[in-house]
Amino acid sequence: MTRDVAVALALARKDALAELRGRVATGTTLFFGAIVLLLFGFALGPDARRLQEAAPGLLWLAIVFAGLLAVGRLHEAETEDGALEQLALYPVSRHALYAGKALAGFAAMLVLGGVLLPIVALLYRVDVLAAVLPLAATLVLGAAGFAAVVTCYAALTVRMRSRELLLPLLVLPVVAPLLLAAVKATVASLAGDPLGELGAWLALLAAFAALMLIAGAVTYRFALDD
Amino acid sequence: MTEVLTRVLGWAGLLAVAAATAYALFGVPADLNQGDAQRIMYVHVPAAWLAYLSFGVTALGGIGWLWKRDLRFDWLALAGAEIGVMFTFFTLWAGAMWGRPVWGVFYQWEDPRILSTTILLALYIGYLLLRRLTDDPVRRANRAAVVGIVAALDIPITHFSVEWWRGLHQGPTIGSPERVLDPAAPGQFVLTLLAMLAAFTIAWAYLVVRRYQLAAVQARVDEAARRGSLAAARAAAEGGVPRVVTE
Amino acid sequence: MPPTTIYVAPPRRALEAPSAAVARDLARLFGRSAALAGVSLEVEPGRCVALLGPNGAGKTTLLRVLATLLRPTYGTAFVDGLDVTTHAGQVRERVAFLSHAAGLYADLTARENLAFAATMLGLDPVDARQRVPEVLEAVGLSAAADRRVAAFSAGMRRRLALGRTILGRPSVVLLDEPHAALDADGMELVARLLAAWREVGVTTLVASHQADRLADVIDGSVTLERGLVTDITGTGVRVPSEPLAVPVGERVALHAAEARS
Amino acid sequence: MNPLPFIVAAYAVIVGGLGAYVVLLWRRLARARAELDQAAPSADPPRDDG
Repeated sequence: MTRDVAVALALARKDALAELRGRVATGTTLFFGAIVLLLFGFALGPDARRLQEAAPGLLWLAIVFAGLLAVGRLHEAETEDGALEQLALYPVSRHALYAGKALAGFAAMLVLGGVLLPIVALLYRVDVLAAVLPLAATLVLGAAGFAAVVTCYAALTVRMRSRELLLPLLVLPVVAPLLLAAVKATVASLAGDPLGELGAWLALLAAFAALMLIAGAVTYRFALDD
Repeated sequence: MTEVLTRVLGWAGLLAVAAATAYALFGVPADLNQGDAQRIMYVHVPAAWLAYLSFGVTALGGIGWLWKRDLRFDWLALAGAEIGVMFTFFTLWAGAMWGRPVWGVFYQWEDPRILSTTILLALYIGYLLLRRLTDDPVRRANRAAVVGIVAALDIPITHFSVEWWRGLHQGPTIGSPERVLDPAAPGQFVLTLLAMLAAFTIAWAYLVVRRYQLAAVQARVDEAARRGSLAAARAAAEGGVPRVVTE
Repeated sequence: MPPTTIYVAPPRRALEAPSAAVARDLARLFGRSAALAGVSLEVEPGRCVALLGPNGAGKTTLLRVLATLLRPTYGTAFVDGLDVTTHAGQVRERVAFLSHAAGLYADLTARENLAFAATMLGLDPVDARQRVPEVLEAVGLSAAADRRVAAFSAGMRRRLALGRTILGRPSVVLLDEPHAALDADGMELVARLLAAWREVGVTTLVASHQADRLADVIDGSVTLERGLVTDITGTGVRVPSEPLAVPVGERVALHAAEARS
Repeated sequence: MNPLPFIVAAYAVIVGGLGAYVVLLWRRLARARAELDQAAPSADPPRDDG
């Protein structure tokens, strides 16, 4: 068990280090997320009120799209020099590998959300400072659930030729409830939770994350080893 | 023997669906509130039930494969997914046909069921697509099982989220599909629905058996082809002198 | 002048089965093409055996099956008596595999790469701190230890990957074309490594299409052609003694008889 | 609104779809079985005529 924790942490730390050094994925996906947010603004027109109303949905769409690239990238990086093969060869439990990869994905999602949220605040003139705590809770739970699903599916598709297409296609329907709950929680947070429904949405996000983490941990070895 | 039973099942399904459909269309009287449109519910509800049943089969097939490593479970999972996608489409189609005259729209965003059913369709179309991308049976079964299990877990969460999304404090939509199963509904309506459910379930069972058989035969074709190419490779490698490959 | 001997830790666990590696009628198909068409061989523990043959003969596929990376389509493979498909986890505890690709992280330094591998291989952190510089020294990369692998030449990557195989304490080492991209010093390094492994009782299986490079260090060799064993020479490797489900053919049996006599 | 066209459309697509799927399954099954009959002999050992 302690060995599993050490393995998971080492793997996540390695991914973080490589990301910080390389800065390819983080930089690109952040830029991609920002561009998406800007384009949503164009698509919806200059009406400030409409943008404010749409902001939570657009924020989470941007997080989901950019997050697919960021978390998928963590597995893709392993294939560049055949590292995934070595990873599969280490005498470590597949649960630990999943935990490490999911942890790295979770961290990437947090960075993504942490950067895109202020961008939304600036672009769409949304006051996020008043609701920092509930927004942070939403982001943390949403990021956990998202990373749990994408990590598992990325291992599944990483060796396939059409992975760039297949990964979003498989993941997006699965994370539909997460998107829904996260948007609703964000709306509730920003409005000061007038209906008292924030807790229910956060609970749903937590349930999603917990269920998908378990499913991912159980099935990851079948996704990783062919 | 199996073939005889399968045929009996097929005939039973055909007769049952024909009889129940005829009764649902011409026998049972129209609903007081919704009029004849209510008749669509008699195919809509069985389609939805069978879609869920199919995806249950897919999830169980996936679990069975990962557990027992027996490819027959994977064939069953495939049968469930393919037939489930068809019934999910039927569910949406019947829902749209019912929604237009009753609600005035084909696609009612406020209705949670329509949304979650659409997501369901997307989930399992992805599953079928994934299966097409590899022809190694073990690899395909592994990948499909992962997706089939995750998708099945996703169904209840999707259901709840969409239900709450419509409004946490709002009562059920008036004229919702439950109307036919309402205890207050006349017994004749309930009986018609139950008959349709039973008839379509028999037909469904026949489809599952046949689809499973198809997967089994295709697996044997693939296996024969693999054995053939292995024998050919050996013959070529042995300097053109064919070697006997015995089992 | 590099040192003439190299320290290699003895295997973590001694092999328990009478053979280090066994393949029985091993076949692997990719689509409709057979990379292995029915290979049967048995490698004795502690030996150094060369796997020879032209490109596309199935050498890499055989090594990958033994390393648990590829599932056999037909037949079985065992490492230390453990079936590679059903006991993959236990096989991984015994095997080190040098693949074509170095499997390194370009954004990490050589030292960080080895430190990561040490954690994954289950080395104690204190041991790892001592062992990693030792290994870097052994493969001649001490001077480049804190440079990122992205800046390494193909030969340096190969050395680092070789270093990873001695970082853990495997009982069976599978090397796929270890000489590729190496200079004269590097080739010397491979030779010394092979000698050191034999010294401590590690079984090595080396795939190469340059038989002459290995002539001095190997006990025996197997030649593969088009996915079948065509020749077995020397000691340490033979056709499995137990009867086979699918006979490989008299030709192999004949070679095996020659090898034994 | 007259629901009749919608009822017809709903039943036609579902009952028709089921029928079409059954026919499709039969044809795929027949083809696969024919393929199997064809493939099975080639899996047998090739004749050695010397």
